[in-house]
Amino acid sequence: MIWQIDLSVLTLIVICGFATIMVKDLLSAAIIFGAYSFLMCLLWTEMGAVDVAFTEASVGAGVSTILFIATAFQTTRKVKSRKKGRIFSKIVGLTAAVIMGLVLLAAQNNFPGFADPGSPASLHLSPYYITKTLIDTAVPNMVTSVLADYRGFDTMFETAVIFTAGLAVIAILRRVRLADRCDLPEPYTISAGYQDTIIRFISRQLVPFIQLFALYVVAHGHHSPGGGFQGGVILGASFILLAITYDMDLLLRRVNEKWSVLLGNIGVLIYAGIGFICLLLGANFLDYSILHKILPATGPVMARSHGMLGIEIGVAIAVMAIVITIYANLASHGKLDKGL
Amino acid sequence: MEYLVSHYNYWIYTLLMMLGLYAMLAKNNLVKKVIGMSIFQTAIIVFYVSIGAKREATIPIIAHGHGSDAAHAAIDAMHYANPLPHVLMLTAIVVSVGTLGVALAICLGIYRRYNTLEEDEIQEQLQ
Amino acid sequence: MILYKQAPALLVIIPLLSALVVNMSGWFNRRACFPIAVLAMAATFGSSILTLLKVLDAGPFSYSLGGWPPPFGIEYAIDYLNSLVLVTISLVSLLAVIFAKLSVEKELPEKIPQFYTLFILLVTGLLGMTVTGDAFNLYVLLEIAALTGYALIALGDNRALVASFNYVILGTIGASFYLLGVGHLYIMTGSLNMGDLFNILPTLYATRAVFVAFLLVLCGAWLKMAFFPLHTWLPNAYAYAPSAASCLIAPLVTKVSVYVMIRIMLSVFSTEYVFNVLSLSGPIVWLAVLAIIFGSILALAQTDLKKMLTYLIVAEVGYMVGGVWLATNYGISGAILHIINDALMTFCLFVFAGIVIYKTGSHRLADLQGLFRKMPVTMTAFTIVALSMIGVPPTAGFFSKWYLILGAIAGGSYHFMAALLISSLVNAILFFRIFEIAYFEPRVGHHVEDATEIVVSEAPLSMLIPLLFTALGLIVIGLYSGAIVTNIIRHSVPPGL
Amino acid sequence: MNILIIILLVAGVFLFLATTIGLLRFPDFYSRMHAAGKGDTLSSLLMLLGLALYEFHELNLATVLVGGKILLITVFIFMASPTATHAITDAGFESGARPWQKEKTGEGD
Repeated sequence: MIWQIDLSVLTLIVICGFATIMVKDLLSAAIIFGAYSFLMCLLWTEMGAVDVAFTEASVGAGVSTILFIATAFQTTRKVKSRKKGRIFSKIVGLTAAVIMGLVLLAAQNNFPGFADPGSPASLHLSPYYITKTLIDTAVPNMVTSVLADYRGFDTMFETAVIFTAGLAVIAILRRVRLADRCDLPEPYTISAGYQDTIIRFISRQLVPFIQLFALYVVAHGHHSPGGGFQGGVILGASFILLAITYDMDLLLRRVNEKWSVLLGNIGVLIYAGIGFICLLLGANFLDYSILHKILPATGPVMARSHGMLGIEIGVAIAVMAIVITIYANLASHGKLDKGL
Repeated sequence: MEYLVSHYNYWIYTLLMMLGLYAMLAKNNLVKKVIGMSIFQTAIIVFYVSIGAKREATIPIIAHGHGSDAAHAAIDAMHYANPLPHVLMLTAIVVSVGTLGVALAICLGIYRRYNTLEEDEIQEQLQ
Repeated sequence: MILYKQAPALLVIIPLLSALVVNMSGWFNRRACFPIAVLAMAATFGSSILTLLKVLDAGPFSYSLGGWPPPFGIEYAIDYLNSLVLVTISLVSLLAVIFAKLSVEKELPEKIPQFYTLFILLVTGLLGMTVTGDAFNLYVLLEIAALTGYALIALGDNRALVASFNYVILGTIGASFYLLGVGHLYIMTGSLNMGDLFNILPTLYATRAVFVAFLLVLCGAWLKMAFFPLHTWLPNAYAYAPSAASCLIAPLVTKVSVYVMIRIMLSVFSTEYVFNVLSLSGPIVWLAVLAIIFGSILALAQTDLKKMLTYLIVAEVGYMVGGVWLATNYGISGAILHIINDALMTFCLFVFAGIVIYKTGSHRLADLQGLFRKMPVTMTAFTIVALSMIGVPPTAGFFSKWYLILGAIAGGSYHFMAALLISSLVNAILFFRIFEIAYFEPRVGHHVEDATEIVVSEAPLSMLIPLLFTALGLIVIGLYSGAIVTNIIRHSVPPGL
Repeated sequence: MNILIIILLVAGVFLFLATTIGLLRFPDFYSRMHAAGKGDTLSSLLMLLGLALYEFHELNLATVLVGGKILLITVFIFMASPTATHAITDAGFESGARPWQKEKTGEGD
């Protein structure tokens, strides 16, 4: 924890934030937002939150940016500048922001100092997790053990949120009938894909390694930063890379729409199903320790570890499938035939 | 100086939140509003992660946790950062990317029907 | 026995698993979606009844998920208040899914599986928000309910997308405020469990950070429930949503947010803090008065049936928020009773609007002419709901209003009482105007631009059943509201008021 | 050993600085991409090598694993970064960015 680094990164973050809001081109805004996310990721690594930083790197800087870019390509890059008008909403926005800022500042006198080891948050619940994680679950990465076990119920719904988002995107955008298709000129449809041998060759070589790395992240989440969510996003991103360098058809030949939604479904089902098996075996929902009754040669502690691995795999499958689904729908205006 | 060092990142998260809120309410372009929403949510994540930071503590992964006898070694809670806010923020990041996807999908849907992303032009067409 | 023991977990797991099953079966056979959804909602209703019985039997209890004791793990805290709200939610969603069948087939023929999946996920989110005892878990479930809500609203007609976008922006601000408030509580106490917070907080009542935390959580809940100055997203979003979706969203989402507010006020903070340490009651009751009057007057100005109903929701939210902040025993009881009554009444009104749209294809008030002749059963049920909304004695609406007025008198807030009476008067004018149109004006030929004459006749059975059931339910609850208050609600109001 | 590491890191930082200056000061799209592509790749390579050497300082399983991972990252960057530069430059060419020429001043972007 070096506060000089912290402060300079934070300053850069604020500059990036202002630039994202001010710039008049959505593509630039998306790219600056990617830089903003990377700086965030740096900040969090510096604060010791490696798992959060990893997630932000894969989600904020990776997937969010590509979703923004897909939207900008399918709509328009230009942001029209308004010299007059909208004074009312500007005043509303400014007042709301200033009031909120003042209220939040007013509270900060009472906060414990930044990174204070004696703050209530460091003394009340967290020592239990830090000291008990190895004894209770045999997982050295506390973030994984709290995420998947102590607070596993939150994580189940987190997966359900992602699944919901995928379904929502399908429900809003997917166009099945031809009559639904819009008459708008479609600005940046690249029908045959972007033909470039170098890019195609390199990304074809890289994709297997990216996927291998994603599997490593999922499997090694117990011992190092990472886990189902980050691994799933990286897996999804590898497919998106294929879709960008080749074309949408190639992606959909490998993971078609039905299968990607079903995979998302199966991922959540693995999670909820493991919890439900615990319930059937007589313990509370998501109490993995009871799984030692059906897993061979494991005690209750190792059963928790294995249960967590199981749900991480479920999360990875669900997240991968849903990221692909959201991208495919956004990038092709819901037609899933061609697109970015 | 002491106060500055112990509170600066609370101020900066407040600044980011104000920025995001202003963009969400005042910007005319829908995608800009969505970007404001993302900034707003990341600002909250900065706040939570700041709660979890601890001076002279390392990342929340127990070193040498592989061996079987490691479980019996005494672990001092002061040596590791607080894992709970990190867990909460993993969930919050996931939620924010879900919201982002849905919001962008709605933007695309609006563009498909009104052929613009500017709020005032949409309002004109609605009249 | 395992059912009885695990009923609280099943409440959330059954809908979650069945949403997945509905989605999967939807890709193979979309006809299968509806029966599975009905079965799931019925099972959920069953387990909510089991939970209520268990509470009545043995008092409040807690269920720790993952087997971790609270505050380390996540806990479900079930008491009198939320078991009652759970039964209401699951009952309304069961009836709404029955209603949805024909409406969805007509309005969204291609998106049937997605509709049912999102529908059940929304119910999951609402049930989870109600039952949970963990402040952060509530946020995650709030977001599930919100995301499904955005999608379901966006499925409506063209204007729905814009309304939904506004809802996304304001809903996200609301949820983020809630999350930030929880963060403030966490930095001050280090805990996330509601019961644990309740025990730690009293020593911190004097600090400004806890006050800001309370304000943030309150503002978040208000944005979600569309309390008066923050209501701007609601009318368009609910009016342009598909009718099957608005039947579920309109009665439940705002009520559950009111419940969340009560929950935070009573079981994270305490009445001592909320009413005595802070002196916010006066201004908030005034805001509620404004909400009631504003909502009623704007409802009177509408020419669109669904728009009118949405402004009535804004007024009703004013009833409940005002009732809670009266800081009297009767006021809180009245507000809790009104959550249930209003959920049923709003459901009934939106089902009526759905039937009218299904049958006539229009939602303008002027197009209701002659409907008494054409669909007598529907209109009879509608009459009962209207009387309940106005507050005529044997119906449920009367009793909750009665408790609210008693609370206003006990708290000395006569302006709130006046607002309630004015709102009743406005409701009377509003509904009698509809009766006048529907009863006395003959049904002249249809819309000019309509080429094919639509034969308006009695609504189909699957739509009538929920309508009639709720209308009867309103009378039954009205008759038994004394029993409900003394046996259930009285226990959930903290002593000392 | 330490001196080598320091030299690698300082060289990396210097090249990064040069890249940034080039990105800001060069007259047109292509020369800027040239600065960004080459300088960026080489400087991250140098710095990562320095870090890997630092990890190999004492040899045991853990440090070898970490150092090996850093070396793998360099391989990855060596493949991905030039490809990205190529993609951007090609896209600029497709969309008609004209190279800067000495005679016609002010022609570039």
